[in-house]
Amino acid sequence: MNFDYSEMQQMLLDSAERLMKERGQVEKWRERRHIESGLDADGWAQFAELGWLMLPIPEDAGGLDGTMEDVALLNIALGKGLATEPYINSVVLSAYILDQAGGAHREALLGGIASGEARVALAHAEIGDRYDIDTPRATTAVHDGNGYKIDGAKSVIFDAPSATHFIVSADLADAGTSLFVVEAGAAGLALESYPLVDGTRAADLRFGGLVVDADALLASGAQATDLLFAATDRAAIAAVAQGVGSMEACLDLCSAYMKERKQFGQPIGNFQSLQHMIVDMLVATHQSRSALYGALAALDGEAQARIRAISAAKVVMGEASQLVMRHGVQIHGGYGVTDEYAISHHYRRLLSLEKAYGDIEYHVARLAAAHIA
Amino acid sequence: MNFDYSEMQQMLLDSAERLMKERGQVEKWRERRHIESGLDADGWAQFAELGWLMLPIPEDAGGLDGTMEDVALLNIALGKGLATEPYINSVVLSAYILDQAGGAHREALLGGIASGEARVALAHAEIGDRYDIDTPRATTAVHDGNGYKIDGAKSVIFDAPSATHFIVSADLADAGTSLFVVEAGAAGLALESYPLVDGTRAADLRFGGLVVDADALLASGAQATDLLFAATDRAAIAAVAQGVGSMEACLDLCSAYMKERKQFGQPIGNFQSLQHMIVDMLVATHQSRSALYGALAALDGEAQARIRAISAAKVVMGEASQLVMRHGVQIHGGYGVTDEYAISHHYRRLLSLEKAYGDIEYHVARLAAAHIA
Amino acid sequence: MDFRYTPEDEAFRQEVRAGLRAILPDDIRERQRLTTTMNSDTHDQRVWFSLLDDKGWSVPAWPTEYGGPGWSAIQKYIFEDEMYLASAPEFQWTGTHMVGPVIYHFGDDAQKERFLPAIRRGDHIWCQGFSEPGSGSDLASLRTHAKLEGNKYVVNGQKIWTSTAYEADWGFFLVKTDLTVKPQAGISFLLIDMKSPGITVRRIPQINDEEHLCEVFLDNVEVPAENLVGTPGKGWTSAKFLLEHERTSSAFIFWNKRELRRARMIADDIVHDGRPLSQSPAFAGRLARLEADLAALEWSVLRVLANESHGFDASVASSILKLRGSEMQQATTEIQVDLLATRGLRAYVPGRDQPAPSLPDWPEYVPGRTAIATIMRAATLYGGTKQVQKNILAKLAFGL
Amino acid sequence: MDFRYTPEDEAFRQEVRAGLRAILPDDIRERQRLTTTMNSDTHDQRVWFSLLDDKGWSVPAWPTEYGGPGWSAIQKYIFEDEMYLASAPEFQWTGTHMVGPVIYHFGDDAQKERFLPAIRRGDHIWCQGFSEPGSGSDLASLRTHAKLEGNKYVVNGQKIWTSTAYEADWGFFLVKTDLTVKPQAGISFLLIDMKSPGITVRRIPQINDEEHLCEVFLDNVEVPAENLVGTPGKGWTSAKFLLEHERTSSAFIFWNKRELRRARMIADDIVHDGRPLSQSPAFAGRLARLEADLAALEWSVLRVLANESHGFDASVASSILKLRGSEMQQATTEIQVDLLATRGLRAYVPGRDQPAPSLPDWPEYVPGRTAIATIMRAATLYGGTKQVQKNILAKLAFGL
Repeated sequence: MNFDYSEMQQMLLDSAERLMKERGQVEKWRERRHIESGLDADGWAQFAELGWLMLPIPEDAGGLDGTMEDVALLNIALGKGLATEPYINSVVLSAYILDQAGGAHREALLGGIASGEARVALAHAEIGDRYDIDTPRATTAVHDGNGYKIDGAKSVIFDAPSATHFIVSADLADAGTSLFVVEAGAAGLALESYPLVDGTRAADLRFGGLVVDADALLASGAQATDLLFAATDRAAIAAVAQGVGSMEACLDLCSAYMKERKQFGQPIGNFQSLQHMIVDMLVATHQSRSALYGALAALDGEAQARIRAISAAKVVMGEASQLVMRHGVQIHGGYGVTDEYAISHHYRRLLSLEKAYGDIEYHVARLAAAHIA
Repeated sequence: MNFDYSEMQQMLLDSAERLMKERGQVEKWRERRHIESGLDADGWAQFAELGWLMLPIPEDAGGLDGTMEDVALLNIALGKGLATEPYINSVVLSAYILDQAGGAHREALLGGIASGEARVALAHAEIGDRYDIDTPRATTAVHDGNGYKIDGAKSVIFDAPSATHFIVSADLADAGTSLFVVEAGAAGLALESYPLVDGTRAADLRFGGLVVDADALLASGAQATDLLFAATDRAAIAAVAQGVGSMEACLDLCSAYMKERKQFGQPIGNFQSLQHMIVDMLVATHQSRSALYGALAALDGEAQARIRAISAAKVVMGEASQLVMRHGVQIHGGYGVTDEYAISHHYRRLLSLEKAYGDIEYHVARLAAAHIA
Repeated sequence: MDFRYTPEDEAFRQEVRAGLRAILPDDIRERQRLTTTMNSDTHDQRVWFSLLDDKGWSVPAWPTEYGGPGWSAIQKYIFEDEMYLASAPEFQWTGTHMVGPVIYHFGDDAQKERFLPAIRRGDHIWCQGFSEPGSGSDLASLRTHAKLEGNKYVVNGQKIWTSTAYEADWGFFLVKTDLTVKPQAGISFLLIDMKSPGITVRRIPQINDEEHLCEVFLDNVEVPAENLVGTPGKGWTSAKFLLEHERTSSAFIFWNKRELRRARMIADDIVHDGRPLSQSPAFAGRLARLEADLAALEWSVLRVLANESHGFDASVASSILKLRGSEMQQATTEIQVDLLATRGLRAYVPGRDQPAPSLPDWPEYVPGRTAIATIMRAATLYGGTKQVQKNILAKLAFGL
Repeated sequence: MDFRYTPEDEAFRQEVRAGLRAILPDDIRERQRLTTTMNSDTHDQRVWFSLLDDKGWSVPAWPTEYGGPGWSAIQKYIFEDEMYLASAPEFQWTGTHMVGPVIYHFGDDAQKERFLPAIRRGDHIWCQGFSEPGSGSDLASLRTHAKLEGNKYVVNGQKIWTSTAYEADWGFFLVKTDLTVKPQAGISFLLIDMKSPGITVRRIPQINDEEHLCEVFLDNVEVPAENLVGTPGKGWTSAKFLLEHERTSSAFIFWNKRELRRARMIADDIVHDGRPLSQSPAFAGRLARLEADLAALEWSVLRVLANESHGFDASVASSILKLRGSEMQQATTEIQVDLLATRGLRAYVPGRDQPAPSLPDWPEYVPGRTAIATIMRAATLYGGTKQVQKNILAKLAFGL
């Protein structure tokens, strides 16, 4: 068992911390979020340049074949720097599905992701869902000539406005839930885009007789849902990592504020009640990083143990993030609820990370169910 | 709406506070709990003398016809004084059933309760129960000559060792759950007695061919379960009241200790963290008294509103009691976990009051179900 | 002791309910019902106040000589409860609950005549200028200075967290009129026309995309000396009166009840796994606990209103209301966000012309929930942070 | 970074598991499995230590020169994990984890020869005499005094919270040997034979009916000067070493895992409404959250053991273990009490000859649960209260 960074990890972290420090300043963040698609093209190009986009991509598809540990470390740095790029959705989640599913699109799309040209968003969630993965889809696909015709709608698809491609789940007669690659500009696809509270973008998607080729089909039935589960678990790990990074940033912000802000003639950091609050934040943050390590350790192990460890990490991070973001604002007093202080942006980002890829309630239930199964 | 005490209530409270102050001293309490039956006969005689035992008994049965408000006020004082007498079980719960059921035993037993000669305990709970009220009883009653023959067992019957009579629930063929009056010394009744953590006593009961007269039957079917619900609700209110009293005593104990105990060269009451702890205790205690008033207001109103108000009070008091007893011990440091400091006795009493007549989980579920019904 | 409403109380409730239903315009009610912002629409407030004033109901807490209806504490409680149940716009507190009582208590006749009717009719929107950048919870360290020159004060300084300043007609300010005495002693209570030259208002962008809080810069603002309320240098007394006068409003009991009702409505509406979320054990349990806590809070409010007399310290009790009230404002709105799951992440720029979401899974209650829950973090900050409140309570209740 | 156990680790685990199974007597295991007290039976501890020592496993943390097995940190972790899984009696920490390391680190050769083997074999039960009535969390204010007279110290004073003192063979005490210097400087670390004349032990009746904590009165107790460990006046250094030496034990990770297993076992066993409580949503949710918290705690322990190096302060990390470990000890036992409902209220006078309950709804796991949960309130008190721990962390981690 070894908790130290490899040379490659150290380089990765150094580059990430450098770039994030520069980009993560609250003024820049406040500008960036007004970009209509949610994606800062220059920033994304830098991600590509630094090799981050090829990190988890297999070597044979032009990637670095990095481990989830590498991915987690990078995402801690991204969280610290309030990065809102579609890294998790495209590079972690969708790339995993594309790699595992194989097929005609694998090499091209993975290559595109690695180079930064392609951004793939998973379009699975539908009206009435609550983090459902294996419930039947209302979106349908039917055979149509040599390909398929897709009809239906998707709801709150993260990072959709900046995506070049979607992995769309749909019910295919006799085959069950199936996954298709769909290009963002395809005829018959309409997006209604909107910003999320953390400055990222999402969209609702409608498919009206959208036609794809036969080789757009990635997987069906149990294979498809297994892929969705496994990929979402990886996304959840990356979200936990970003949460850890964001919380670690909150500790720095609060510690600095407590030393600088004066009330009643002394720095507020002298007050025991605030000291204990920041200590509670520290403990919660530390535990979240530990739980993240536990999830990484279990990722390739036995299925129930993996589910328990990953859900445990998401629960611990989720609970921690609520404590940290609320205490963080409280420590900042009125300034904490302004858009002008960085703490409020971490608040919104943590709110989003808690809800992404399964919220606390979802993962508590999943963890509990793993004992009954 | 009027929150002030009537003259009678003020007299009641004055007498209660006088007696409780004298009896509630921790040394006396520590002696009293070694009495084998759990009942201090002298103390019970004083309760009788002061009229407390006749408080809720109807006038026509020799009582004072007091309101539940009167009963609640008295029980706040009893809780403050760590009284562990079977007041709730006998004078509040069982007397209510006896009164409402009417019948041959009503006058004599109510009179006995009022004078202090009779103590009646409800023997309803059975193996496998969890505060069940209307689930079928495994204990059976069958017609036997002019009376009934009872067989079965009861589990954790509060105050049983000092009871002179029991109200026993049993399944009577065709009539459903039925309530019978059984004398404590009856042939065919065996008790296994034991102390509880709060110094009171309970017992497991076994009935082996126990025979009662026809007039021992108090109620059957829906009437019986309605009575059980209504009587248990009153007991729950009284338990909330005792909890409020006990918590109010904890506040006094902690406030005094914080002023007297020195660490690091100053009274520990100077430390902001402890100040905020006792304030949290105060808030919880205050809210519990308020919730108690809400329960009293709803007692005679519409059924769902009554259930919601009483369960709300038990939940608020239960949560508050856990906070108060835990903080209370924590404030006392090591002394808090000794038998020699009063706070540890309130800890145990509050533990018991939270679990009596429905614990937090039970009342949360009941409150939630009241919205679905 | 009798905790029941009297038949007269019940009759009063019916009368108020019918009266409100008769005068509340549909469009105002609908905007309030679907509000996406913390504060009710200012135009609606003005209209609604004049309608209420026609009925003599706009200032329930005021003495009858200044236009109050002469209701008992419980009647006022019932009235406000019904106001929220009717989805009426919320009171603009600064006028009716804050500066109004200060004026009729400390002001002179001219001030009463000039300001009270306008407040009662909703003609004037008021803002409060107490906090300054260097003094949040610590009001004694104020620096804004008003220098008497002839029959006017010349005011210089800066205020912050002044809600609504950008659309207020008038502001009441704490200013230092005497720099020679110890901090609290030299403070005065000054009414300032917000259109006065020298006033600059900067709206502060908030965590929830609103810009309701403001900074107010005062640069040689000239204020007639007659606008000083009470004795010069005794502004602290007026401020304390104002802060303590409304002993129960900081519980936000009606607001909290409304938001818990809203949470339950949302939980009833969202169906998952074949049942409404209100019946899923996790949410049903959370809702039940919130209901229990809120019932306790409501009775804590009633205890203060009914002037409970035995062993009861009303200052302690109302500090408890402030603490629990603000925590409940957070809890009742947080559960709404959790109920919405990822849909709650959608950002809406709040405002009157909020576009309705288009797909069927965007019901009308979605917009505003997260924005309001998020700004609710301020509930444990303004009027003295939660930590300061606890310090005060430790002293008040235990002498610590 | 690699978070998996190596194949060698797994093989070691199997070896330890088999070894423990082979030597642990059935009756000792059963008493431990059904324990109703916080501390394992002292007689069982002595027997078990000698059996472990035969295998060379009784002091896993000691250097090999003093009889330790020379295991890596992860191996020691696995060993302790397996000890708890096997229901072996718990270590008597005072000897192996506290005074032992102080003696081999600061003691002279004579002390090492005299005391270490006896600790290793379990011959000596030790108790700790640090706290005094006036100084709980504040050790600098000690008053117990040891005066050097010839070649012996004469000790007078009083200690409190001295667990096991009534049955201990030896005690290690912090005493003042120099009254002329500032508080912390004059403290020495003294080993005292508990059978010495002048020692009176009073067992303190506890909240849970145990009497494990004691007061120790020292009245002209004569102690050979050779029993002073390290430099006179430097006892504070030894005490600090002792308190900081075991960086992970205060997480009570194995204890906590065992108690959560026990809670789950109880929840599986109690059936209500046709299903085990482990499947009722309220308890299933609580158990899941506890499992999540405990997983985090376990990995926090491993991070310290594996000497994580980057941006990681081991002192901060181990203070976090102490805080969370004690909270988890409370949480994992509180849920057991809640699972038992009214049955958990039954009081048992704890001890070895605990009568088994007679009715079928009194399973063997009932006795002891509430007693242990109740005394667990002490977990956030001893070794510096939770509040003091937080003060320390604020300073350590943030320089506040």
